[in-house]
Amino acid sequence: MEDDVTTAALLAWVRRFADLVAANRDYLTQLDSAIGDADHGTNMDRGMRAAVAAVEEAAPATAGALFTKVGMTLVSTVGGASGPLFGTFFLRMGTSFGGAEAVSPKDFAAALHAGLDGVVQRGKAEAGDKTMYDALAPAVTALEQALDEALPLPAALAKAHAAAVAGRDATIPLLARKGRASYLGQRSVGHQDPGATTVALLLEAAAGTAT
Amino acid sequence: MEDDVTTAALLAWVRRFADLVAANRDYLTQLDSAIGDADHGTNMDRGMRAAVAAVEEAAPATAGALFTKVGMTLVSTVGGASGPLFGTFFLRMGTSFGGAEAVSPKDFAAALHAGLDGVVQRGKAEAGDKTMYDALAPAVTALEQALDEALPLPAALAKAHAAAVAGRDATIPLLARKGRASYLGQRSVGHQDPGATTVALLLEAAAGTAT
Amino acid sequence: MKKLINDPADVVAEALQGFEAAHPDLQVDHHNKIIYRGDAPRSGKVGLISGGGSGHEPMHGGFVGLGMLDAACAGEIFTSPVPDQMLAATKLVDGGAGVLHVVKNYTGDVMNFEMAAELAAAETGARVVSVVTNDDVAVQDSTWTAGRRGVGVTVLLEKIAGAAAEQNRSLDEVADVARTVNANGRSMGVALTSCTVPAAGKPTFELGEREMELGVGIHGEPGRQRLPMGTAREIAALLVEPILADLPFSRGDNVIAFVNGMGGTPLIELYVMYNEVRQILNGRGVQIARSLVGPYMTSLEMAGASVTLLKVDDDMVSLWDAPVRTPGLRWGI
Amino acid sequence: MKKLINDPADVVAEALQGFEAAHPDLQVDHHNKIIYRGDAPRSGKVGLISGGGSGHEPMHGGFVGLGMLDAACAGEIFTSPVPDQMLAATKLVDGGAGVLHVVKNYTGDVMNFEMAAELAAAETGARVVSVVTNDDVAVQDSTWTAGRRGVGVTVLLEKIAGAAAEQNRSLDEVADVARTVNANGRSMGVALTSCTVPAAGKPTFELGEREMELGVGIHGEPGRQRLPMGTAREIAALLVEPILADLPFSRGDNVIAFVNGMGGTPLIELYVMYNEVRQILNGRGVQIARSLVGPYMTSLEMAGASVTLLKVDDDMVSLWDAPVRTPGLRWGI
Ligand SMILES: Nc1ncnc2c1ncn2[C@@H]1O[C@H](COP(=O)(O)OP(=O)(O)O)[C@@H](O)[C@H]1O
Ligand SMILES: Nc1ncnc2c1ncn2[C@@H]1O[C@H](COP(=O)(O)OP(=O)(O)O)[C@@H](O)[C@H]1O
Ligand SMILES: [Mg+2]
Ligand SMILES: [Mg+2]
Ligand SMILES: [Mg+2]
Ligand SMILES: [Mg+2]
Repeated sequence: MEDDVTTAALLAWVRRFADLVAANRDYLTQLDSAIGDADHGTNMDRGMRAAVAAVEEAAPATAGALFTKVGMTLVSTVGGASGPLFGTFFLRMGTSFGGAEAVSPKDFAAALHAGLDGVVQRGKAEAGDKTMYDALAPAVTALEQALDEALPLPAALAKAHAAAVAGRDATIPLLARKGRASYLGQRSVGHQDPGATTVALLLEAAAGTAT
Repeated sequence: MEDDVTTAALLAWVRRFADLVAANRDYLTQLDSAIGDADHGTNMDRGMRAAVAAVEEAAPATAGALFTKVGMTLVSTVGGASGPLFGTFFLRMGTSFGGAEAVSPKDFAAALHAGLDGVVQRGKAEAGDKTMYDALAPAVTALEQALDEALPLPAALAKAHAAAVAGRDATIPLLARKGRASYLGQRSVGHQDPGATTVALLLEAAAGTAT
Repeated sequence: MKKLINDPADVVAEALQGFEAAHPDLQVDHHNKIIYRGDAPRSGKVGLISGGGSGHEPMHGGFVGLGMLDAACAGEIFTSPVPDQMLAATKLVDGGAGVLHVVKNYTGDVMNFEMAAELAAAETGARVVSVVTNDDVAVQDSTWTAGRRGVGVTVLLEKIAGAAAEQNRSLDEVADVARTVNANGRSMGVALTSCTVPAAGKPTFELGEREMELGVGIHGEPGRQRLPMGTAREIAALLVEPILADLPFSRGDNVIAFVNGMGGTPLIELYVMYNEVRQILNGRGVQIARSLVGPYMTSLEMAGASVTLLKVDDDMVSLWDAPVRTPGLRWGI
Repeated sequence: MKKLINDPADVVAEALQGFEAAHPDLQVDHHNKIIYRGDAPRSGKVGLISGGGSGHEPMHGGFVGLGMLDAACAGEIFTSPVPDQMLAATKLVDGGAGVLHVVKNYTGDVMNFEMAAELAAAETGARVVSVVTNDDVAVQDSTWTAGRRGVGVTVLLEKIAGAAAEQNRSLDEVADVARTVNANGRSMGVALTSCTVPAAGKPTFELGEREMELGVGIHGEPGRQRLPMGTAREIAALLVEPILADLPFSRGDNVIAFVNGMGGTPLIELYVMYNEVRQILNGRGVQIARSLVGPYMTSLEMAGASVTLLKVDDDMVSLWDAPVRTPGLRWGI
């Protein structure tokens, strides 16, 4: 079907995400200095560079193989909290795609949702805990709604990106209840969550790719 | 004889020296930071406080006993280079006075000279090495000359003080060849020697007392 | 940032090379960034592994050796190692009696060790038990936080559980000792300066010339509150009182008192701090059975110190006294 | 200035109280500020004493114990102790076989130990021999200076001569070993930051954000030259090359390689430095027989490191390997 998402497009998304992480590396680490331990940008950049190298070498034919490779590489190279979390996210996307040759927009949204579920299982985060969840969950919901409203994927991803950005910004006033930032209690209020910021970059990459 | 130096006057000199050291403590340490290890003021202040306390307790009757006590106390409380050096200086003055009841200006000059000799024996410094010697030696010479010219002690001590100040200032352009400052080689040039500065205070106290 | 390093990205790998050369009796797996005992695995002996972000040296790699850890996984600076490393370490030290994972309670460490345990269960027959340390009283333990951080008690636990394993106690027994140590230990720290993560290039936080960060984390996470700088006496009270109140420790208790340096604070100051801590404990009738003073769990060049008190019984004291031969702690052999 | 202290004037006295409480097997004479072995004097054994300004911990007090020093005199921070202390220490450790004074070559230390030896000769029958260490190649040894400073070699000498004394070698033999160690050892250090003497309250010197002080002294004395900050690789070469050229060390020589931390530099960086030092030595065919990496001779919170190379023969290596039981160095017991 013509509006199927090609593996090439998905690979382009992963590449674009890696580029955005690299470009925002110091910014992400800066955010993590305020309420964490000053390594989030370094961690994600190290991991996404390795992921891109790995998929370029393996040249996976299917979406399933692609995201499984990305997820495994993140788990094996990132460490910290974001390694298992972003790693699990991509691994679950891979499982969701399975061996399928073709990926429809709905398949893509379903995979994203499966990734979100993986993050929740791993990290037990709930809405408002001031984590990556607070950017990812609204993005998934927005994507699903837009597709239900029969919007084309690019428009739907634009809405998902907008939702992730809104969710990211909404973490600023929150009091952290998960992760390192939770040690700060009240002092975590007023700072933007690094992981949520990375999720916004992930959706920015998706919206930017699907055009 | 009426122009004899009383033990009380000598004690007043020691006290005044201690006060000047206390007042210049941080300045002396500052000088030692530049070409040494930032402790000369602290060392001399600790020692002179102890010396004053010791002579107040012992209330020595003779000049000999007074300076022996000051010297012993400095040796036992100062440490570093200045402990043995200033300690020996006062010890030798004490020995020079011996058990004498009366101290004439000439006796005083002779004792000062004996103290200088002690410093040289202990530290092997020569003129121009950029040490306390470079303030002390000219002061002793100036005192002896002034007394030979039959000047009264106060005037003679004023000249000795002037010579010590000149000697102190003359250490600035010198390249250190003794003590910690000698490690600096050329980099010691341009800095005033801490020990020479303390010697100038010693003579300032003498000139200020003998009036 | 001024550090004795080359490329920030190479610090951990190069430090491991230096470590290997300096400690010929230990082995280093450079690919997996694991330091392990030359005689591992020892059949019949429970394997003890730990690991965490680097920058806390000598913890954990400096605690590998007879009577303490069998292997330690080195993560990037302040970043938990990855499951692959813990899995490889588990395989290296499994002598058939099972493997104990000593995990400090940080979201990243817990999740990575969890994944490693899942993988170990799937890939090998090895029985793995994890004990998580969470002794930092600066963090309130509630469902509203990730729970208390694992800090100073981890060092004492690795020594005491390591001695138990060296006696060939069973995995359940060693895990029991480990849990008892964690349950009876409390810690709190203070920072006088920040640390600088090499890859970040600038201090993690800023402190004024007259400020200190009370309850700071070992990764330079901001602490409980920022206070005006105090004397050693005042600071010792700010650290010890919350610890005493928390367990609580009471008159007649025997403790191991541990004054830990954060990295940038000279030893002479740690002895001044220990002198204050000991006087507070004397005043409360808390008996110091053993003590440890020095930089054992550091945060790069951060200036500051932490205090850990561990309530001990005779078994724990004799395990503490048992011979240990590691680069970081050594006695009796 | 932010330090974990109370009154700057009390730092040394309070640290000694903390030290005494932390190390029950050692004795402390608080009046004379002496740390000494609980079993001193040992009849028939040469007594080894050293001492110097405080602020270099664990040196010297942390090296008192079986197989190393019998007593150490603690001066004020960066200020040599006074003759009364050394005299008292000499009396404490004299077991009839004589006493060796280990003196670092600084005008103050040398003069105070000299006076102490004079007093000991007058007051007691004790035979005293002094060995002065002067291994710092940063200072040119000439009649134009006070001579080279005693630095890292002092630590190695105290261990090796201490082991010789523990074997009940005679005073002349022990002094001989000590002189041989000093003659075969060379050192050089670098500072990345200054230290702050508590009583002074501000840094002894100022270094720019991109500067380092090459050849710095352990009291924060300015060094040979101020250079732009370099990588660990470049700095290791700047330290090792002058050392190698000076003795000189040559292909096939066996050495003890010692990378010392100045106090404020984290252990992970010292391992990175050691990794560079070892590679330079490998390249020259200089064999590393033994190594020591850590903060053993510090300068308060100064960031930086020093490298010491000691050319050793088999006797020195076996003396190095002999059991030692001190707070700062311990193995074999
Ligand atoms: N339990 C959790 N669930 C979901 N996300 C989490 C959780 N804990 C932490 N995070 C995310 O991880 C981010 C921090 O990642 P990172 O700094 O790389 O790891 P670490 O905190 O171990 O240094 C936080 O900003 C937050 O978004
Ligand atoms: N060999 C010497 N002869 C005479 N005076 C000396 C000698 N060495 C050092 N001094 C004096 O001692 C002063 C330093 O004293 P101080 O700082 O108290 O001792 P230290 O150098 O041990 O820290 C120098 O400024 C110098 O005047
Ligand atoms: Mg982080
Ligand atoms: Mg000085
Ligand atoms: Mg981290
Ligand atoms: Mg001094």
